[in-house]
Amino acid sequence: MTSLPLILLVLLPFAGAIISACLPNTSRNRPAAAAGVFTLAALIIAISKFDELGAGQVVLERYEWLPLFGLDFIVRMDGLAWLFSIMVLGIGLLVILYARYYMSKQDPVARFYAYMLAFMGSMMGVVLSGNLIQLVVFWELTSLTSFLLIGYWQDSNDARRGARMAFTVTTAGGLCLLTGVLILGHIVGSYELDAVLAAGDQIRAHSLYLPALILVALGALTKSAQFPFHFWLPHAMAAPTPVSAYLHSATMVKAGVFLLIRLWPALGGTPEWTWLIGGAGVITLLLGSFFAIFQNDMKGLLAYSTISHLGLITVLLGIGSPLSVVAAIFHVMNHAIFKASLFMAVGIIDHETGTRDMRVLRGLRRAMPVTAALAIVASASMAGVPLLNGFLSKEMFFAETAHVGGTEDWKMSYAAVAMGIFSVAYSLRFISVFFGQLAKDLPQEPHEPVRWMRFPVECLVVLCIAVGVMPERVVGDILAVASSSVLGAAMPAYDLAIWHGFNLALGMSGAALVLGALLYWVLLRRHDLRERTRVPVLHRLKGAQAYESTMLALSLGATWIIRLTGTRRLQPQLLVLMSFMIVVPLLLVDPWFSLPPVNLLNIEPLFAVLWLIGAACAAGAAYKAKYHRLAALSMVGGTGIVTAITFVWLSAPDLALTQLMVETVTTVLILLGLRWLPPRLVPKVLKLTKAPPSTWFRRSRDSLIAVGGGLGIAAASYAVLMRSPPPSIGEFFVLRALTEGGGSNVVNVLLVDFRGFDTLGEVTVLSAVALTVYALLRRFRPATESIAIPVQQASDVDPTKDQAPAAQARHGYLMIPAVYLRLLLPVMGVMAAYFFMRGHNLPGGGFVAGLIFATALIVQYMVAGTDWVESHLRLRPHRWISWGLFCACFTGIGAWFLGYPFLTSHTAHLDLPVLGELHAPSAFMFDLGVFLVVVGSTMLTLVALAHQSLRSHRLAADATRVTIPPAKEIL
Amino acid sequence: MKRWLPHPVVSLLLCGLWLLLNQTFYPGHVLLGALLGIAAPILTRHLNPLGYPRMRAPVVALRLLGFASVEVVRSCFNVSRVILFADYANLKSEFIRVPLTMRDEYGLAALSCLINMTPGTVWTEIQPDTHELVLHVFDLHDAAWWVDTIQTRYEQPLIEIFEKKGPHGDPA
Amino acid sequence: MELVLSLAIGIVFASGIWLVLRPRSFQVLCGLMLMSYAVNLFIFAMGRLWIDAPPLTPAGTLPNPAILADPLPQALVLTAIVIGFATTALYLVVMIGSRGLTGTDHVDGQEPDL
Amino acid sequence: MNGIEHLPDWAALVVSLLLIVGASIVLIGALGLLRLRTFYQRIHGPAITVTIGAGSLLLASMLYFTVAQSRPVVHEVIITLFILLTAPVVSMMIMRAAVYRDLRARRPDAGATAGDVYSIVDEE
Amino acid sequence: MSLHWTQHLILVPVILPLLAGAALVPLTQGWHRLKFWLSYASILGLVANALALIHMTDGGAWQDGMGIYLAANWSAPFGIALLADRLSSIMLLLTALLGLASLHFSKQRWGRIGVHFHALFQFLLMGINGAFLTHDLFNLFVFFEVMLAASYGLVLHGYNAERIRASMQYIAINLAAALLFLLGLALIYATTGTLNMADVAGRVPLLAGDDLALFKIGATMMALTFLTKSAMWPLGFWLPTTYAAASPPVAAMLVLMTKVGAYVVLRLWLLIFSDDAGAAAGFGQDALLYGGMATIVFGAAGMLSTDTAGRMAGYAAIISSGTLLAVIGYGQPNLVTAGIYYLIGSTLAVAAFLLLIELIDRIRTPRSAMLALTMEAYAVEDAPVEPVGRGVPAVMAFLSLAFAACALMIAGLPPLPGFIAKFGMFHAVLHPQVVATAANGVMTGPTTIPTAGWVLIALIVLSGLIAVISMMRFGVRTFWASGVLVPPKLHRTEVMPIIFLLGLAIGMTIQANALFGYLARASDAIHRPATYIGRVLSEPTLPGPASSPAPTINLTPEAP
Amino acid sequence: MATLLELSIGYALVCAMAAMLLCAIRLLIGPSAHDRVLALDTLWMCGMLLALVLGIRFGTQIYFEVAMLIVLVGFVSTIAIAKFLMRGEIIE
Ligand code: NA
Ligand code: NA
Repeated sequence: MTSLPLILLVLLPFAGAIISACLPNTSRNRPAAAAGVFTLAALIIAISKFDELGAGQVVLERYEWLPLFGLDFIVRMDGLAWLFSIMVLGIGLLVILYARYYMSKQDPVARFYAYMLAFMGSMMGVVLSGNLIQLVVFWELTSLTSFLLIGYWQDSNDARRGARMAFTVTTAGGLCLLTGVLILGHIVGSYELDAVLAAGDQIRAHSLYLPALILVALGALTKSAQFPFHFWLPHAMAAPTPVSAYLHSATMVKAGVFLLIRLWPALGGTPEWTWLIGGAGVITLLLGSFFAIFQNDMKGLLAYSTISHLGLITVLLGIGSPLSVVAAIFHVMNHAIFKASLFMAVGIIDHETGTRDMRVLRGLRRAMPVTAALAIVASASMAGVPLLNGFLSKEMFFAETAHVGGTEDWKMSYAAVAMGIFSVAYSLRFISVFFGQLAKDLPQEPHEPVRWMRFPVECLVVLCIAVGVMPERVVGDILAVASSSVLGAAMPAYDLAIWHGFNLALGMSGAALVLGALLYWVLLRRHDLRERTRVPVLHRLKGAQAYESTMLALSLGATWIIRLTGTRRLQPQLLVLMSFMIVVPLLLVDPWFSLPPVNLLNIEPLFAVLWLIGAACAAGAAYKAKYHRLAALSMVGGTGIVTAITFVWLSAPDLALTQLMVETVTTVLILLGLRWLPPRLVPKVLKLTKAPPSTWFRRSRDSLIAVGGGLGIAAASYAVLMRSPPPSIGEFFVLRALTEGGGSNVVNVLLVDFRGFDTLGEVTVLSAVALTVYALLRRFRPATESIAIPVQQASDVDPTKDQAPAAQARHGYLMIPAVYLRLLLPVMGVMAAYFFMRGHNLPGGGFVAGLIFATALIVQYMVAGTDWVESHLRLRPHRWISWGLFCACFTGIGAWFLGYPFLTSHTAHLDLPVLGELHAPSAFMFDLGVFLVVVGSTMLTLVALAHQSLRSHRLAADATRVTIPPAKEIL
Repeated sequence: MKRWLPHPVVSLLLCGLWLLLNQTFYPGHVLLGALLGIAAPILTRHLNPLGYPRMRAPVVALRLLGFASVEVVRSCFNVSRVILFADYANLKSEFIRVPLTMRDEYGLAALSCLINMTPGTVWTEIQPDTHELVLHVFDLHDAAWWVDTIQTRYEQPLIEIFEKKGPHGDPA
Repeated sequence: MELVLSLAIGIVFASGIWLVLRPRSFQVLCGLMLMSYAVNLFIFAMGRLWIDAPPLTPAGTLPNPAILADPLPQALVLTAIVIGFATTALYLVVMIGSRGLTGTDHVDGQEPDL
Repeated sequence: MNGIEHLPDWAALVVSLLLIVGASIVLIGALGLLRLRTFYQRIHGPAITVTIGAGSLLLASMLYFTVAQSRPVVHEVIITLFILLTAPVVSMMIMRAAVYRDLRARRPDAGATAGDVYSIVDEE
Repeated sequence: MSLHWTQHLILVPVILPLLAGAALVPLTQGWHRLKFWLSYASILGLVANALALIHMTDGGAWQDGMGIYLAANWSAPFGIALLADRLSSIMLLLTALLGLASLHFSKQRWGRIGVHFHALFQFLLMGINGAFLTHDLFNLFVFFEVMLAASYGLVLHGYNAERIRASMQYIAINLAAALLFLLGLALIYATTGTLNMADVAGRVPLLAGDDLALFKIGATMMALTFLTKSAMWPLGFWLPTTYAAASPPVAAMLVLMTKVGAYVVLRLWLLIFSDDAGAAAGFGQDALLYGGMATIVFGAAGMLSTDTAGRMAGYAAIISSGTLLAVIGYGQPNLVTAGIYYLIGSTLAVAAFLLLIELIDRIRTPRSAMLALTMEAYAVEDAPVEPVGRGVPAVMAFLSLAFAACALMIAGLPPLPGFIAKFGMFHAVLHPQVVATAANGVMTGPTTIPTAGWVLIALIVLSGLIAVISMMRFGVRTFWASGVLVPPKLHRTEVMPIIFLLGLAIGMTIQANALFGYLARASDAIHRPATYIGRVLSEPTLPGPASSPAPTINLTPEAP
Repeated sequence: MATLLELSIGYALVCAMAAMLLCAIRLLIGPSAHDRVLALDTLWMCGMLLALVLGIRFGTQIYFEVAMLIVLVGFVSTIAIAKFLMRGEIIE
């Protein structure tokens, strides 16, 4: 048995969880059995490990995890871990048994047990973690699994709310803990528990001690439901009672105090520690016990009582003397025992009577005597009645509080006694349900529960008594081993006896008992304790509400931030981008570049005039684009031709050709699209003459940015142009284009050879865009106003009104133009071939040729209409694209077969009889691919657009000629 | 022959265009030009339902071209003079109607080319119901003169060239 | 020449920025077109300005980079023009698609709240 | 400037003449486009640009290169051909568009009704 | 002498999808089955290829873990060089795997509606892969455009008003950004005279004065483009809208595209503005750091402010982008290692979440969503009778488990890789002196951590908390909203990709050490720019049809 | 004579440029859409002639190609706009 690895303690519960989760929803016994078996197995292993821990020994298993960060997965068991393991597994086993009878038939228990065991496994992970990061991992897992457990009855709003609250608080705490642990790791240089525990002095001396302490404390206090984070715990009572019995007695909330005990050697013993931990503990202990008195729900009472008892443990740890640590560990144990049994008792009452409301419940002793006896004993232990375990640790607590303030400061002792009084009072209130006449109007007829449902309670109560009567024999060794594993050499001498003689602690205990009973009596008789719905004085302290408001405020705040610093509109985004373009270089670049002096004599007047035109057109387009689209389009075209002329002037004929072609095709494209835009009326027509101030502001702002951007780019280009160029790779291309690229047009050789890879991407862009356009337009739906036949065509003035497009070309006004334009088709085809063939040596190439070809075709569409052209010519643009891409790709891949990289150009030299030597460069094939793609893409785009008119004509014909009042033609 | 070279003149012209473009008589280019010249009309024949014109009466055509050239130059200087010196307020720019008898599309196209290339006149349209040409004249002095000139000097020769003997080309 | 071209690029770019910041999709389209002119000219200018020096190296001559324009920016501009053409087409189609589906030509696909 | 110095005088003279005439006509045409009163007058301005203006310049170019390169350079003919094929269509399309736009917009002073070929129908 | 065939593997990620796309273009909708399998085969090929590349780069087959492919056989600064190293290889693998999942997901529905989904998808892959591989600035621009052009089409896929509104924004912003890219590129060429990244890096130290200023401006312009793509605040407002609008498989791919921007920044900045860069060293690092931090804040606020799953995923992606940018700006090699790990994990998580959203939406009928909201707002108790747990059908169990896994990964909670990534980053910030090279990173004594480090840690922790709070809020409203849930019908092809992605994430956790080791080597390499400069520029071409063995140019030829 | 030729080339350039400027002014001031189309078409034509003269000035044929292309396709956008003005859509 001893040879079994420790890691099984962690793995077994998880394995059980998985098995349980896989069982069907309807099964009831099998999940419970599985859970029980796995837990029992783990428990037996855990118990068997006790012998190895005898004299402050530590059992350690190391598994490789993240060696890069010096992180091993360490399963580490010492006395403290053993004690907690037993609690987690032992009480877990009892709860599993109990839950088998508690959960109703409708509940899908497989899921319940799966959550339960997953939680158990996480708890075991926390307890057995040998390094702090691993601890945090399991810590967060307990938050997660407890969230699932609390929210198990997901239909209930309370359950959802409670689960969320618990999860948020404990996860937040967990993240604090993570940060704190990181700092500890930073200070110590290791995350391993042993190293951290050994480096206590180093930690406490470090400048980061306080942040680390606060962060770790936040983690522990949230988990243990300490003030001001206590509020989640009562809301977690929406969970099924077995969950409460488990989470809030032995496990979840104990994880917090476990952590404090665990890290006490590393962090404890400073005034900061005392103030922080002790302070929180004292407040919690008083508040919890006070609130508990005034609860009407039995579980609520237990919840606040739990808060208070955890406060007690926290205070003990805050005091931080070795003896108080021992007391804390002892109380952890005792509290787990009596609180678990109490929760289960409440569950039984709830289960058998259908209610937990103490205002309703009465005289249950008559209906369920055994349960009543058990519950009374357990609550007596909770109240600190002698001969029960609760008394022992509470007395140690009183002794410590008396000790801590010395002879002057009694505040702590007063607080302790007050807590004792309150706990007696609420314990009395708790047991009051068993006395008096049996209530009549209960939802169910109460009776004793089934045998095995009560069994866990009986076990625990027996333990209460056993520990209470003979503490040294029952838990002496355990406590000693656990305490010594924390305290090490500082282990104090103590005596676990029922009787220590008449001393101060005993006096405090007695006073608490008497005064507590008195307080209960007074409250009951004088203050209608049973009828109270809220806690006196302190009812304003609503943690849960504060939590909800905080969450709401966070949400609202976030929304506010997003509204303030974000936008969903396009204009502000472009505004940001454009202003960043100006501002960011101004901020980042230092020193700034200098501008060479302007020499006006260097200005070439003709070129200046050329750009006077270009700039005027650009500005004009900017001015006109809103209300006069066609004018703006023409002016953009003006800038375009000036650009083209600039290119040809400045030695870039290829660019000029391309620019011209693109200009033409773009114009056609936009004209095809313009028809679908709504008419926009000038403000004069709408009689809106004055723009509001906001408009003026916007315009000034935008023009400022426009001017800034323009100046910036002008300055940058001037600065570059006036500098001598750096040694550039450009020269290489000039030297090699002919000799090695096989073409005298360097730009073209660049495109198809040196940088053919770019061109391949470029044609892919074209293809992708064409496909997108096609896909989009297939499902295009015009706005209702634009379905109507254009004003121009509906007008009676024009005799063409009722002519079909083909008829217009046959004998309508297009008859004569058609003659010209049809003659042009073969001519343009030859021109396309010309520009294609010469591209490698002179300006031209596949792109320009493709556009010329496409233009020639689109002109035919303009002449005779879509229907006519397509009935006379089957152009399959998709195939053009596909073949083009293949052609380009395979030309590139062809080089592989010759042992060269993709796209390496080869030239076939053919010696033909009449024609002489012919050079057939592979680049030619590549360019052919470009040509095909360009034709295919352009045609696909243009034709897809053109088809929309056709469709809308059909629509308009169907829709009995929608006639929208002709507002105004677009100028 | 007819099947592979349906439009020899057009093919020849296109081949000529090719050689002119490449400014060479290199045999490879001649071959390529010939190929293009033959292929282009065949490939585009479906989109050209009228086919290609058969021009007759080359002498008439040359005479017409000569007359038109003189007219173009003359009109050009007239228009320039008007633009530079005339009093725009008294400029009489008007549309006139010219009844036409010619129906052949190529003939009409040639007419439109002549008219539009002559500064001072712009072809607007042929009114479908009356088959009258609507013309805009920049500086109109005598509408009748224009009607007469166009009908006799332009239309008649064009009818001779394009319309005299039966149909032309092969409609698709 | 340098000064003129720089100023020209600046003005065209500024017009483009102004338009890009406007609310109507057609304005944005024009703006993008103008901006791409400016950017293309800008890239082109990075190879400095050369007159009567197109980067052609006919057979039989010794290519001399010192007297020919830098071909690389030209090649880049060429690719940029093509890509700009494609994206303009796309924007146009999305623009009319948006107008069809949303009923407005506002860039946000909905009229601003007034 | 390549080769200008080597051009024979007669050729230089003729080329200069053609250039001067053609360029002047081009300018005059554009002036007409700017200065004339109505659109229907303005459309006649560019007409001289594309005929005599372009013709002279094309001739000049042809002559210049033929002489300068001592071989027949006649590919300017292509441009001429294209002009012949496109310029008439352009003018008639613009003209017709203008006429019917003005008629539809009922602009009596635009000039479309001059000569009483076209008339503006009043709306009922 | 000829090219070893393995060299061609570097090219395959670009060429294979291109060929597949070309084959897909002419296929009509009737062939959707064939289309799918063609597409699928291509992606499987990409996965295999990426694995092979990882093997080549990390297995010592290639010197310095770098494979260089000289397209068209032109030596480096002149032609276009593709470079596969550990970093690009892992990104290629991520792309292929994500593509596999997205494509698989689209089999049932999205691949069939509309046309050309598959072709555009392949082009998208080509663009992304090309952007990861290329070592040439202009070629990078081209591949960005390929990627964007395809993504425009894909975002519009399944055409509706919302998508087209989003596309308007997405396209306009990206077009404007592309112009900035070109401006920056032009300035870089104007000042350095080259486009090859390694060559640029080699020439930067020689820059001074005005040239340096202009170069920096150029770099800034380019950075603005990349940062727009990676959605740095305030340049990334387009992102949540676009994510929420796009169809799930497309949105999943968009997640990766966002990372491409950050990837390029990482690559370029480490190469060009390294410590060897003289006066330009470390340029803009602070801006990245603070920008990244602001982005985290913005993303976190966004997550908290929204109820829409799609937007939430968008903001999650923004948080992860911000984190990544801040990590790059922080400028510490071992932090970069963790950053890349984080990149991979968060990409998988957000992508899985985006795929999941569609399935979740099927249970979240408008009515149930409304009811869940009102119940919460008015604290309506909807189960007056004895609370009873509800049996969870397998479908719901799957959805909720998958959701929980996504939430944990996005929030960076244990035990999924989100946590390990975050821990790795914290660890790195807190242990600046440890260079994560060896498999056994020994921690040494404490050093002072700059305030920025603490702030970064705090922001990452808080953003994680906020992420988990909002994800939980969403999850509770979705899965625990009572009574109105109808377990939806899920198709196996829709479930598998999600399981696959989550499985990958879990695999990342299990193999964390191996992966971290790999990434540490990758990060180590990209922190040695000199190696890149040396290797790329000295990669020999093949003697042969096009180029002579060693290009020695006489820059001043005799005047004719 | 060479001087005369140079001068006349200069004159031709100035004239062509001035013509472009005048066209641009018409393009800007309109007033009607057809005015603008006409101006744009003439602008293209003048640009073509400018290229031609530049060709003479620099003695290269490169400019010729551009001029040729301007003539060949310049008309397309013009008739497209004209048709748009006439019919409201350019492909029916
Ligand atoms: Na080419
Ligand atoms: Na005329």
